[in-house]
Amino acid sequence: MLLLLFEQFLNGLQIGLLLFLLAAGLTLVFGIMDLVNLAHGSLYMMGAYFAAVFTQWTGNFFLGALLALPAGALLGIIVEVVALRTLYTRDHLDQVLATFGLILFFNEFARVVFGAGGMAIELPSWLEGQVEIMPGLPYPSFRFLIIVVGLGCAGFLYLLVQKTRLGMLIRAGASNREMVGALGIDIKLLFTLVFGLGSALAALAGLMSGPITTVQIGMGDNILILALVVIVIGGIGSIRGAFIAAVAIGVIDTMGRAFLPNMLGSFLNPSDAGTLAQALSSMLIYILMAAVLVLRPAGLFPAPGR
Amino acid sequence: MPALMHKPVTTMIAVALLGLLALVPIAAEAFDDPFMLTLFTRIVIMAIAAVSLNLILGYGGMVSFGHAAYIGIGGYTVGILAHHGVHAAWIQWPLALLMSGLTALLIGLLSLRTKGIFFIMITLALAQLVYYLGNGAYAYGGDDGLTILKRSDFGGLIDLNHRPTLYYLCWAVLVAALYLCYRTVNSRFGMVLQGAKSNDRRMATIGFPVFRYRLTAFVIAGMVCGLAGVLSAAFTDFISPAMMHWSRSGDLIVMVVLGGMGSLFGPLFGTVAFLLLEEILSSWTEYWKIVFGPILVLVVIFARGGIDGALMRGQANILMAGCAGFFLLYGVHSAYESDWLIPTAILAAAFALVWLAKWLADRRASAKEAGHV
Amino acid sequence: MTDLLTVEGIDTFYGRSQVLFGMSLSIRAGEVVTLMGRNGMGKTTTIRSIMGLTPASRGRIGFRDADIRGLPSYRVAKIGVGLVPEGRQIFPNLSVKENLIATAANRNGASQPWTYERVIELFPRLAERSGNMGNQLSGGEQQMLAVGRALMTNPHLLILDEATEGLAPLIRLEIWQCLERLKQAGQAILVVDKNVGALTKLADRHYVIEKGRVVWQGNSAELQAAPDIQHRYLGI
Amino acid sequence: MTRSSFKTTLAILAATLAALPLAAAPAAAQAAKKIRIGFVTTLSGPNAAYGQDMKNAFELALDHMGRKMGGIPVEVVYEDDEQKPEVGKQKTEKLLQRDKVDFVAGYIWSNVLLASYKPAIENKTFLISANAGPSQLAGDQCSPYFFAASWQNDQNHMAVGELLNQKGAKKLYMVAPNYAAGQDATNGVKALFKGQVVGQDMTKWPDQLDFSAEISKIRAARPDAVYVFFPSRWGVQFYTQYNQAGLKKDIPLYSAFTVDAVTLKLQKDLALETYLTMTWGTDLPYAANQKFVGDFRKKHKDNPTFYGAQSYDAANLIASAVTATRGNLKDKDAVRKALEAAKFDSVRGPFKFGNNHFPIQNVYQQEVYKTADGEYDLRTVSTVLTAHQDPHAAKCKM
Repeated sequence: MLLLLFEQFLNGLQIGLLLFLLAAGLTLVFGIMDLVNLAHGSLYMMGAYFAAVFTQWTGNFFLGALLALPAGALLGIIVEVVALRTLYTRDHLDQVLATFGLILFFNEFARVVFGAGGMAIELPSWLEGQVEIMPGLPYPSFRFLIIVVGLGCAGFLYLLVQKTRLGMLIRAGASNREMVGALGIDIKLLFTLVFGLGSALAALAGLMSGPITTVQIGMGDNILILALVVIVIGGIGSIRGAFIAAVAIGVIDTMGRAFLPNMLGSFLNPSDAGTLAQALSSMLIYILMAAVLVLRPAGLFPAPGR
Repeated sequence: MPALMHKPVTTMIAVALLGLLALVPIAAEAFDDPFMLTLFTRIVIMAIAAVSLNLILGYGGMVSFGHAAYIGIGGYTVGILAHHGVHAAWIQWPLALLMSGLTALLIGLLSLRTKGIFFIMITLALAQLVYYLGNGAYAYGGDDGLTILKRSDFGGLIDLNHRPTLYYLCWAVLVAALYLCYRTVNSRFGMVLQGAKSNDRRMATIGFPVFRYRLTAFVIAGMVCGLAGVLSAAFTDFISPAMMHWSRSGDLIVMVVLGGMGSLFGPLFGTVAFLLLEEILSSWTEYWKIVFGPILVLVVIFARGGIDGALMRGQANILMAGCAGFFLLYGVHSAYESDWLIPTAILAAAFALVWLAKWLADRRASAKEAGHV
Repeated sequence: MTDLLTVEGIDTFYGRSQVLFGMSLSIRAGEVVTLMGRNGMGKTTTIRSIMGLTPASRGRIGFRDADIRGLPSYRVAKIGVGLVPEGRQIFPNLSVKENLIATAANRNGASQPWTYERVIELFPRLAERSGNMGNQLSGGEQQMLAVGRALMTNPHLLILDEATEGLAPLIRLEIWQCLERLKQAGQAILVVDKNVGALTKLADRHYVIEKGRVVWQGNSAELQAAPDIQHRYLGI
Repeated sequence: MTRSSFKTTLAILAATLAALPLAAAPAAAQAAKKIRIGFVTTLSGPNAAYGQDMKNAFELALDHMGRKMGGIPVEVVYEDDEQKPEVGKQKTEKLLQRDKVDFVAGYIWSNVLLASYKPAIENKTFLISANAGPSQLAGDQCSPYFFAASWQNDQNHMAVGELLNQKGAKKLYMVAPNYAAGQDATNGVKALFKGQVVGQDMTKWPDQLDFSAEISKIRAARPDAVYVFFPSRWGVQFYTQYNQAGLKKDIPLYSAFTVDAVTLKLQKDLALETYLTMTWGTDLPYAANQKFVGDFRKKHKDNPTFYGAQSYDAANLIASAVTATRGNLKDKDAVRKALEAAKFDSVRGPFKFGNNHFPIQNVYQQEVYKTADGEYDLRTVSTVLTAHQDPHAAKCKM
């Protein structure tokens, strides 16, 4: 039982870290540029497609991933320069409308270019297997890799944002972009770079989730809502908040699915418990978000200066 | 009448549009095209929902990302009652309004303390709960939905099975919703609402209970939208959780923003443009979204404030050019399908529009010259 | 043409309303110049126009032989204009040290550029707060930080907009003393302030503006000799 | 608009106007009588591949008939339901009201079909489902104007239950999405399975992407067999994750609708050695099937899916009724009788309708194998249920 509990915790952690990869880019772009980018999910999808194509082309998942990241960043930069740059000063809803248009475009675009059937990302065989984390607990190698990459990425982002000059400028830009410009920093370029970074993170999330969830048209649409939930719970613009919220959501959602039926079964009759547990576990994330927002209307870690 | 007076162009076009909408059943009869009536019934119902959303979104600054939930609540109330053999509209309709009002009250109580994106997301979360409730309601079909075998019964007064009757009922509700919105916005209540949108703290210090005002508006909007749900149930004879999915709420926001939020007729323009474009583009190609998506982006970039904004600022030339481009595509497309008369007429119309757009642009340019020198 | 900055007849609009009507001024290297006038007369707008934050729509703004009107603000800053803005605008989510080094650069090619250590030396108070976040500082500390932040870009011209507004007299004095030291070091400064007493001691020349144009200019002695100007345009 | 772009527009306009008569000419000549069929399926979004497959198969059937039914030319209007019930309904109404079709066919999804059902029935237009077979329509909501050329939802799942018995499974773990078809699926299996269900998870629908929690529970429960129902991409996801967890070699996987020609391109090895049931397979030895599969492969360089096979049957079913009534589609009773007789060569071999207009047919066990050229395909192993009728037929008063 304890082993199962631990295994389910790992499952939750892994889902949470995958969500974090997606949410980090979103919160960076939202928090710093004040841009609601619904097309973040499309960049996630395109990143996954890039990885699938490049993996097929090079025959190696890691080479494919290595190519997909700059491709994702480049695509993001193109989108930013062509469509989104003019929208920074606009109302959030204008941004919603425009990026909604981009979602429609990218979904059809992917269908035209990559076909309707979806793609699989082939993993090297050692990643298809399991690693024995503890005696009696084999864990899928690739999921373990997700945990490693997720934690690594969180560390990288922490160092980048907290310890480098670029990170200082990013944070400064988040609180007062006009002043950053008046001190001699090309804010347009900075924003384009940040958007590229966010897109690369989205692509990373896409290519890490591709091998377990397959690469499909519209794969970014539903998960985008989850990522929005994460950044709202965490507090807009806060990488730390996004990390904590993502892991919390991953773990709570997984634990709910894993143990709610049994828990409810102990004081309800089985069929009622089943129905209730299913309904509850579907709603759990939303209940969590509603509760957090009722208690803390600006999320757990509201960024200062906003 | 401040909200109407300063933009007569919009009002004229909107009244003309409402008039045209009133003629739809006659046109459908004349052209022997009953589908036209079906299409426009859906458009009118969605327009009611969009108008209700605009009341809180456009005027109150409350971006509800869960507005489709009320369509669902209204529809489900009717559907569930019908499922249990209660068909009397006198019971169904008020109860549906009550239910959607209560839901709005609950959602509003929980969400109105938050602002901005947080408000957007909490309304989404609460609407998702309603969605999953519908999904899990196996007694009423779960995600398969529920077929309504018999439409609401007005005791012989109004026959909802008669399609033009149903259409005119929807049309009347739309006009009533617009009127309600107009009256609300221009009342003291509406002024406070709009004042709170730009600066809620000031309104609060002046002594207005902003929260209560907002909650009231939220509930009114929910009830009007619930009515749209009731009409939708009557029109489609079918309810399913799909009508409450978050993407439907997103569509509603898109319609309002496309048309121009915070303008009385914006949502009407937006809904008509959105659904007509969808219908027409999708009849040309399965890849229609590859055209539709960029159109939305272009509208945002070039027509600030949506269609209504463009009209108001006298950017009629941009709209005209847009329409002309559309007609041009339409003409070329239909040239492959029907004989010469129709495409020629369409292309001639496109030509006329381009000319008109140019004329308007020139006039605007010369007016600008005159004004600045 | 030994002028560092030349502003010639600029018009600036906020939306449809015009704020500057043919505003002109000039600053030579090493000079301290003030811009005075009542509230709402266009002082801050002049500075925003120079910085490219609110671009002027007509006229010429020259800086070291380059025409900078219409350049984005970061280009103006890069040419060597350092801004200490109205309201200080410290980055609240950066520490004191980060505020100073985030945008640091050696723009005038000084052989002994401003460094973190030198700024701390200038404002010893900041040393003890170096780990604090920008929003945890007092108003005076924020003002010092803002001056330090601008100095860290090693500008040819330092612009201070209402640098002493709302500060305690002692802190004010400290700021004036600091400006005095900068002047001695040959730093060109444009000051916007209302404190005529302190400014006549510090500055070489003065511009008085009303309704978006210069109505009086002269040196400190001339200004002190013209109480009617002070009274009419500055409300003293 | 600048002057030059205005001139360009003018030039384009002029050119188009000049080209019009040329483009319009071929459309002018139109024949008098036609059989019109509306076909509603999903042609956009993540599941567009299935709609395309259905369209391809339907077109192939028309090609095989020389695009004529009983000597009368056929015209088909395809519509995209976007997998949304209200869009499907609107498209159906467009077909009924504007295109005035004689038959509507297609429909992948139960909820789209259920939304579109009433308008078609009330219009007294025959509705032929080429995939969805919800229990409501097989039971108390059955209609003289509705026919399912596919199956009733429960049939394939019941076959899994029977297959589990045949393989001697005693302890079963079930996972299916938490929606109506998922409920039908688990109930279908339970209807015939004689062993014990040791665990059952209903996953969040439609946005659950990750099944790690469920898979961990399966591992902990140690069942003899696992049954899953996950159509289209969810099937790929589950199979991938089940394999990555290393369970595939330990606990045999049973499923229905989870592997098809589209998902197989992604599932590949993962689908080997799993137990599947279906009412049709590419290798069924009937002449009609061989012709269909052979020509489909030739034309599209690909295997048809069961969605396609059912669409092919739907086309032939309609053709049989048109032929039998000699094109007199006004006589609804005669058309119905002809449809009920189902006098066509089904790709599934023995095929007849029960009282509720759902097929009475065989259900086969299928398995995935690797072909000589390294591709993957499904083949039929055995007949699990013979001439099977769904359990809801009794509730239909027809």
